[in-house]
Amino acid sequence: MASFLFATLSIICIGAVMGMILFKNQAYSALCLILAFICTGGLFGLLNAPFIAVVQIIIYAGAIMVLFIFVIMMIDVRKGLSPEKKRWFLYPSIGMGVIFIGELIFIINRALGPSQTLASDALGSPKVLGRMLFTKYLYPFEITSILIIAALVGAIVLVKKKDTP
Amino acid sequence: MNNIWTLLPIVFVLTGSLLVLLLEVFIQRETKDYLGFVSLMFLVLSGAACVTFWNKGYSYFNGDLFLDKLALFLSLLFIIGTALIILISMKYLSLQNTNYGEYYSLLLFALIGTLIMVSSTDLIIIFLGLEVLSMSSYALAGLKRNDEKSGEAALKYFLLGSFASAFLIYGIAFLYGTSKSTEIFSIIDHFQAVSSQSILVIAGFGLLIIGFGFKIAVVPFHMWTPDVYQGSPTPITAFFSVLPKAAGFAVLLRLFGPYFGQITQSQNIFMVLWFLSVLTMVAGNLLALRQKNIKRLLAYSSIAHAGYLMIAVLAKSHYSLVFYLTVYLFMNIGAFSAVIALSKKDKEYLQLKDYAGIGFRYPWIGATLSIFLLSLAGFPPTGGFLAKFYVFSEAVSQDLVPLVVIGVLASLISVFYYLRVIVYMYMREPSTPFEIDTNNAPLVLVLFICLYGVIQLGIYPGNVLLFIKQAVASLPF
Amino acid sequence: MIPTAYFLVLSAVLFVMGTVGFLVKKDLITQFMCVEVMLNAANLAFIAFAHSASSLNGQIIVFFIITVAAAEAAVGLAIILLVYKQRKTVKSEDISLMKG
Amino acid sequence: MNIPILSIITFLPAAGSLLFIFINRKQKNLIRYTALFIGIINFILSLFLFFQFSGQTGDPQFVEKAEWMGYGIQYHIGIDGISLLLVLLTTFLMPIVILSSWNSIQEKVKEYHIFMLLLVTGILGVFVSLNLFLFYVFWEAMLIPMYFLIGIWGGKRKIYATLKFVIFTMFGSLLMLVAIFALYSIFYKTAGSYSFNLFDYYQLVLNPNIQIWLFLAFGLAFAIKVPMFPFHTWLPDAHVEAPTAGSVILAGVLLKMGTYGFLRFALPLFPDAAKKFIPYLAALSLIGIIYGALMALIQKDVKSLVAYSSVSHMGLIMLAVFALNLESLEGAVYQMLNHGLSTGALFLCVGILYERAHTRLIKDYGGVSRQMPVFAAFFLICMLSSVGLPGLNGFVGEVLCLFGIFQSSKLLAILGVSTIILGAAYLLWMYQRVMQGPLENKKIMTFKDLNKREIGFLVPIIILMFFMGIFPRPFLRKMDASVHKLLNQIHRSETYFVDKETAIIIPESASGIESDSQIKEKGIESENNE
Amino acid sequence: MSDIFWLIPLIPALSTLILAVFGDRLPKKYISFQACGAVFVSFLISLYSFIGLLNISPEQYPVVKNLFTWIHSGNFQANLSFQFDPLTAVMTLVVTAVGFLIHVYSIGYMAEDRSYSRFFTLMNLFTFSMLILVMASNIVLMFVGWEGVGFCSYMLIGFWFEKHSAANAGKKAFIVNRIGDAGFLIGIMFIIVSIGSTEFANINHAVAGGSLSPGLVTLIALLLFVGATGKSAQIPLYVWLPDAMEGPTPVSALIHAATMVTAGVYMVARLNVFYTMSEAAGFIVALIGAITAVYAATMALTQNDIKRVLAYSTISQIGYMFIGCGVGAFAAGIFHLYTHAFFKSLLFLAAGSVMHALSGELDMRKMGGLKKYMPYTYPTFLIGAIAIAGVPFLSGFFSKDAILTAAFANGQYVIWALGLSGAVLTAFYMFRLIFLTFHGKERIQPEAKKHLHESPSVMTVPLSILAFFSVVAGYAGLPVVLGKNVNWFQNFLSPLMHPGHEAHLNLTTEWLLIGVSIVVALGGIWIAYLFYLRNPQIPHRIAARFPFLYKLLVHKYYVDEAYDTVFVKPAIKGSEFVYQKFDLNVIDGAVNKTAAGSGWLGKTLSYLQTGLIKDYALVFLLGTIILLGLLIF
Repeated sequence: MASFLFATLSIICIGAVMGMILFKNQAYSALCLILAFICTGGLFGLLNAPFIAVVQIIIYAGAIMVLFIFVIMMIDVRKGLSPEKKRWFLYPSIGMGVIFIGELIFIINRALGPSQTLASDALGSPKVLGRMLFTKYLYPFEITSILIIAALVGAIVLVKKKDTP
Repeated sequence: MNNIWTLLPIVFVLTGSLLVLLLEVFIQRETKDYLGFVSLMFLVLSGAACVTFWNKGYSYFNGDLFLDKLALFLSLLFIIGTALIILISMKYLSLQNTNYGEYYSLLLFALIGTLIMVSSTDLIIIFLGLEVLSMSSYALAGLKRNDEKSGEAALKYFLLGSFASAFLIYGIAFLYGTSKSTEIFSIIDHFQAVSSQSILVIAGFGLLIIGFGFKIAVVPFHMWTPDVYQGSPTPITAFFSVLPKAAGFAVLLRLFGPYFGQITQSQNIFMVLWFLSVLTMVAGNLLALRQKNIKRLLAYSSIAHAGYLMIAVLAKSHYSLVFYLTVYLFMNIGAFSAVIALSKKDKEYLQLKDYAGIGFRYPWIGATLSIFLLSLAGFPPTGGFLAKFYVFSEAVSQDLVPLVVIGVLASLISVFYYLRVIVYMYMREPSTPFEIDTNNAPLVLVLFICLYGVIQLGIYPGNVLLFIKQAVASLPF
Repeated sequence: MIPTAYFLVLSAVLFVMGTVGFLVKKDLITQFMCVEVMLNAANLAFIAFAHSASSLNGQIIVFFIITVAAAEAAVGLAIILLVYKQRKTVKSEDISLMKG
Repeated sequence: MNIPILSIITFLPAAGSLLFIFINRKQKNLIRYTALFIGIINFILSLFLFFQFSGQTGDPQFVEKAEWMGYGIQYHIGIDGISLLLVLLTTFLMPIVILSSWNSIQEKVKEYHIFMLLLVTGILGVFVSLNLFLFYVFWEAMLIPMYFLIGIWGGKRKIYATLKFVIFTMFGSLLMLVAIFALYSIFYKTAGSYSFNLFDYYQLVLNPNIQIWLFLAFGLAFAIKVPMFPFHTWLPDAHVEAPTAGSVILAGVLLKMGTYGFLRFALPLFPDAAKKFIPYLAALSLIGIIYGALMALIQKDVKSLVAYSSVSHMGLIMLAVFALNLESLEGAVYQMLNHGLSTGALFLCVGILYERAHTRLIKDYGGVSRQMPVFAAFFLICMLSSVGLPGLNGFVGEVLCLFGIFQSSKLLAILGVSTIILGAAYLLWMYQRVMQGPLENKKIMTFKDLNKREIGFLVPIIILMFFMGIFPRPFLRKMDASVHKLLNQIHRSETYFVDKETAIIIPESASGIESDSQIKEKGIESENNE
Repeated sequence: MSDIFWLIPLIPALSTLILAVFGDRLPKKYISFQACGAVFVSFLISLYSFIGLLNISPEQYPVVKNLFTWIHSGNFQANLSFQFDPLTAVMTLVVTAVGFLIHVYSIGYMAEDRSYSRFFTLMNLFTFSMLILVMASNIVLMFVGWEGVGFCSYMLIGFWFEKHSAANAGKKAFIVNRIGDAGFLIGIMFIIVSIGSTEFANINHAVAGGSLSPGLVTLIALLLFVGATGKSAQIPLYVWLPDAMEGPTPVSALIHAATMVTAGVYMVARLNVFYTMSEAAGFIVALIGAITAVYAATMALTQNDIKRVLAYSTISQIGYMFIGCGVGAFAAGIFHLYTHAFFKSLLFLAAGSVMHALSGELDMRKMGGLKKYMPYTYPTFLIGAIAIAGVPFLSGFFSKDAILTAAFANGQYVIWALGLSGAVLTAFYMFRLIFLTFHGKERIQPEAKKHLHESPSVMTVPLSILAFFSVVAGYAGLPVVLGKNVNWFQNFLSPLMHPGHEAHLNLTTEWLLIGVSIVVALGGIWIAYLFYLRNPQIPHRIAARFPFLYKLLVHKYYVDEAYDTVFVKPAIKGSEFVYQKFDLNVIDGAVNKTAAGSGWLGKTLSYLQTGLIKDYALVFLLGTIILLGLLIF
């Protein structure tokens, strides 16, 4: 069952990312990305991380991607896209991607090997995670608040209407 | 010692930052200088906190936030640097139409990011600190909203920066994968215990190098640097050229200090860093040779300096690294201040040919800029010389002679372009004379502080060096 | 059970696809999306490692990463909008005022 | 000695240059007089040095030592007989160059004198430093004012020339810096303590293989400065483009820093490597002698002619240095002074002409003697001093150099003697084309003979030329003990070898060399003294 | 004897200093008075010292006065010290006496020159240098004088420097001299290294004691002789002397006839021990001298410039002196030097008087028949010519004969024969000169004729005095055939001469040789008479008959041209070539190319900085791949 789910979700995920890359229309790409995020969320679920899976879907697929789509809507897509140049660029990029993935797989293979299996029973329940968040990970958590304020201030100052101070 | 006061330096800055935001909303004034002074006030408080914590060894959050001497020294350095940046920004903002109150706030957020980075040994905290720094930086880069170049700079910085962050976090994932922890020391300890997964650690470290290499602008991860430096508001460029770089090196110091100190199989990493250092020095200097824009030139020069700093990392010489960073802060901010001084309403003079003859038109600006450039080039008796001197000398004592030879030859190349600026300032006839606004007291103050710093550190670093040695001695290796 | 390595390989594939996508896509927004994919791949790796080690730290980290991604999205999209306002384009090839 | 006289002499010019901050740039003459005053005071102080200096010992005198930055970086200065004379030469030339630029520098007078004074401090610092760190600081720092002097007040291609000068020089000195680090590190590893002290390094017995690299690094820096044969190309450019005073200082003192470096550092620190390389270096020096002379022969530009003549003359000095015996080294040091005077004076003379005609091309002159008889006489004497006419200073140095070389290698000396023929050839030919012949150029007819100021700065040089030609003893006596000591240091390792092919023979026991035990005693004494 | 002789050179030095500093500000009268006076005082002191010398025994020679240590470094020590011995005495007397007369003569000759004070400054300086040369007690100080006279010669030849030819001639003289000096200097170094002392006394003692290997002695002797050939204008370095005639005539008389050019002979005599110890060296000296004597005489045959004829004659006569030195008859060589000083300076001064009369005309073809215009000059000139031609009872006869006899006595028949043939030529060209100048048709340019006049008495009186000495000077050294001790000159000098292989001829042979000499001298005169007075067509016919030979002689064997082609031009052309191709292209080029190369690299690298995000990311990724690859493999 797990294997089947893993296979399905990963194939959809890869396919969705592929779709995101291949679609010319940004809106379609965004939709594909949402799909991919949902699939990853599913995979998180497989890995005993239900809370994170939910967070993933809500924040990523729900919030962040909505932001994307808003922006896409604000931008005149046809105007924003001009005819393709530099097609040759594709091949070295893909070539390098292949090498890169080869390297990564080599590393993973050397380090873990296929035999090592999942043997965990630690379940990432909201309660446990919440406790950790406010004890062991309090400091990073506080930092994220600063991070968000900074990001907000930054985002607002960049796009706010008042052009001249 | 677990102590809530540990938070003080960061909290002061944070308070300042938030207060600035509030004041900006509630007090509407033509100039926002008062916000700068408020920020400065909080910086002073924060700095004072750092000073008083010296020798105390405070920590908080179960040691996640740990103000050892190195952290305190670097924090103080960053606070001074930010204060200097604020001083040079005041006039600039109103002249260049960038007068947003959020500017100071974002600057302080960025400072907080660096403070977080240097006062922790947990990779995830460092990462979060880096992101705080980055978020603020992205926004700061684009803050000249009516300048297309500024927007482009922000875009490039942001896209490539988040691209690099992904590599960084992926690297952290690898490290976490081996040791189940993101704490540097446990990663190292674990690495020694379980050698079967060492490849994962090495790859993780590799990705970390890439991630931080981006921040500190190491070739070939430097490509954003010139564009971002050129497009950003000049005080922000000064900020970029110093603080993120210094913070990045501080992390590398904490990361590779124990790594090089304890593990013998680090040959590959060592070799990679060696090549990166060489590439950075050589390419950075070569690229700077033909630059016509002073900010671009200084951008490439800062890349080259990253190369020299890498030598210090390779030589495991922490005090020389920190000393170099200290000197570098003063000379680079000084140089940018002089660049900023050459501006008037809505106009900056950034092309080299604009500099023709200003050495005699504005003798003080010319003289100070020359001294900063000479210091960057490493001429005695400036701090730049002493900084290079310590780095190279330590490297030679670690038998890194070929690296040092390449380093000195690269710095020879750098002499050419630094001197070329001076050539323009003193040896060319001015083509189109221009007037600049010289009534800029904070900037003059910064020029003199930096001048003093560069000369003092060059002739008698005495206590500063002493503090630095104490600071690095607090490292547990 | 599914070996950890599988998840890791999947995460690597996603990561590299994000990277390649970043390289080959022409518009800024999709490029940014690719970065999100890369972060997501990292998340997957964290969760997988956390699972294999029976540790929850990885999950917390992922939580932070998602926050970072959100923050990035805010700033990033603001910047993209800013550029679009200035230049009326989101095509990354058009954005090279500064070079050399 | 409670008064740190050596520090005062070294830093007085730099301190004086700070005075200029308070002087309005419009008051050009006040600036000039101030600079001149500082120069003269400094010269008088260094005369005091000269008379107080005891020629009995080769140890450094007027030593000042203070901790500076720790880790072996000390403020440690002192002079022995060799540096004494070079210090004296520098301070002697300083008022002269300031006088010489009285009229020719009309723009940016303030900056000019600031750089000039800083330059002098840099040069003096090089000669008095006994700590390698300090030495290097001065060695590099001195480049900056020179860079500005050439770059701001230079000729048409000044920027090219000044950048070439700085970068070429730095190329060598940076490699030397690496070698200094290596010495530092080796010292630490052997002695267990940090030191940049020259005398500590003298005690090191280095592995010959390491010596080779270190010697090459040091040697390259100094060879560029001298400049020896294949590294000379910066010199003509720098000389030609520099303002008169710059050329004078450049030829008069700066080049000596190279030879001084060989004497003080490269040879005594790495005797074994030095001996291995001496045949090649001697060959290069010899090539330099002949090559420089031949190039000088056909130069169309007066300054570049004198510049190439410097190459030739410095070649002779280097050859003498590499002969490594008492006579040759004393001759070399003496010839360094002579070259400083005579070439400096030649540049002054060319400068005087240039002030009047604003051309440096030989063909634009001719028959100047008729118009300027007094100048002709001065020019002639300077030229003859350079040619090495007996009775003038050049002869004493030249004959000692040649004799010293002769003692080491007859072949080299015989080839080296060609310098006296070629030297006469190019200089006389130049003199003929510039000063003699019919007066064809209308412009020259308007030339005025020397004014009081010009006579004022040439006469001291001329008098010194005669004095040094007729009474060289006081100078030779001052350096005698120091040269002895130096030779002992160089020959300490007792590994002499004979290279038959190149005919360089290192004497088994050069005369007057003390035995090893004596050196040790002296070394201990000097330790105790400090 | 008192040692005030050290003042001899210093008085002219002092005078030089005063004249040099004050120069033209002094009145002309005072200048002349001081300049001549200084030399005269020197002459008086020389005379006094000479008399003092006669009163002490030869064992006390030389009297040395050490002033101070000049250069001292290790093995190299040279003092400023003077010595006085017979050889010095002869030389100082000649220098000061002839010098004084020429100074006086110059008062008249240079009266109109605008650089009057410069002239006398240099003349005094020359006297000083020459006195240093002859009085130095060590070889280094001698070298000082040696170079000093060379310098004065340079300055005085180029005295009228506005003329290219004069400036050129001066330069040529100095450089050619320097070539010789280089050899001399090497010789000096060999001496110091092998003997360890620079003092003549020590050198002579050491060499005579046989402490040097014979090969080394020969080498040193030849090196020193190289210097002598330069200074004394012998083959192959004689080329500067004819050109030196560009200088004012008193200069030619003093420097290029009487004193400086004989310095080489003096030096060889001073260091005679080398040339007696090494037969080979002696032979080479004699051979060079003999060849030069003949060679220079042949060139004198066809010259039309009056001073050039005299110049070649000087070269030739110095050749005789070297024959004397080479065959071991140093006294004879010096004797000839001494007589030659009088008659050759007489000839020059008389020639100068002729020039003076003809407004500077030098070409004999534009003279002729001057006898009647110049009642004082003609007879003195004639006396000089007779003396040099070797006609009996005048000084030249005795000295030349002594040399030839010595050569014959030493068995050097070839050299003797060469000397003899030189003598014929000497007599011939001297009388050719006399006949063309003073006799025959007047060929004077009308312009010059207007100003034709006899010279003032300030010029003619020195002429007369010199003429007197030209007649009587020879009686100081009569040939041995007239009695054992009549050769006072030789006896006076003999304590200084290293006893070489004494050769004696019987009386008959000596008489025979004298007879041959007389015949030869008269024969030469007779041929000249035949050619230039009786039948002026003969020279033209001969020239037409042997055009090649004639051209060769007129062009002075093309030696100047050859030197120019072989040494000067290649040096300049080669240097030019090396400068353009090597110095600028290779050495400087390497430097500039390195710089340009770096710039090019920078430029090329900067093409990577396209400004495009994706390119940046591509490089980033490439870096990542390589980095990871390096790490994991």
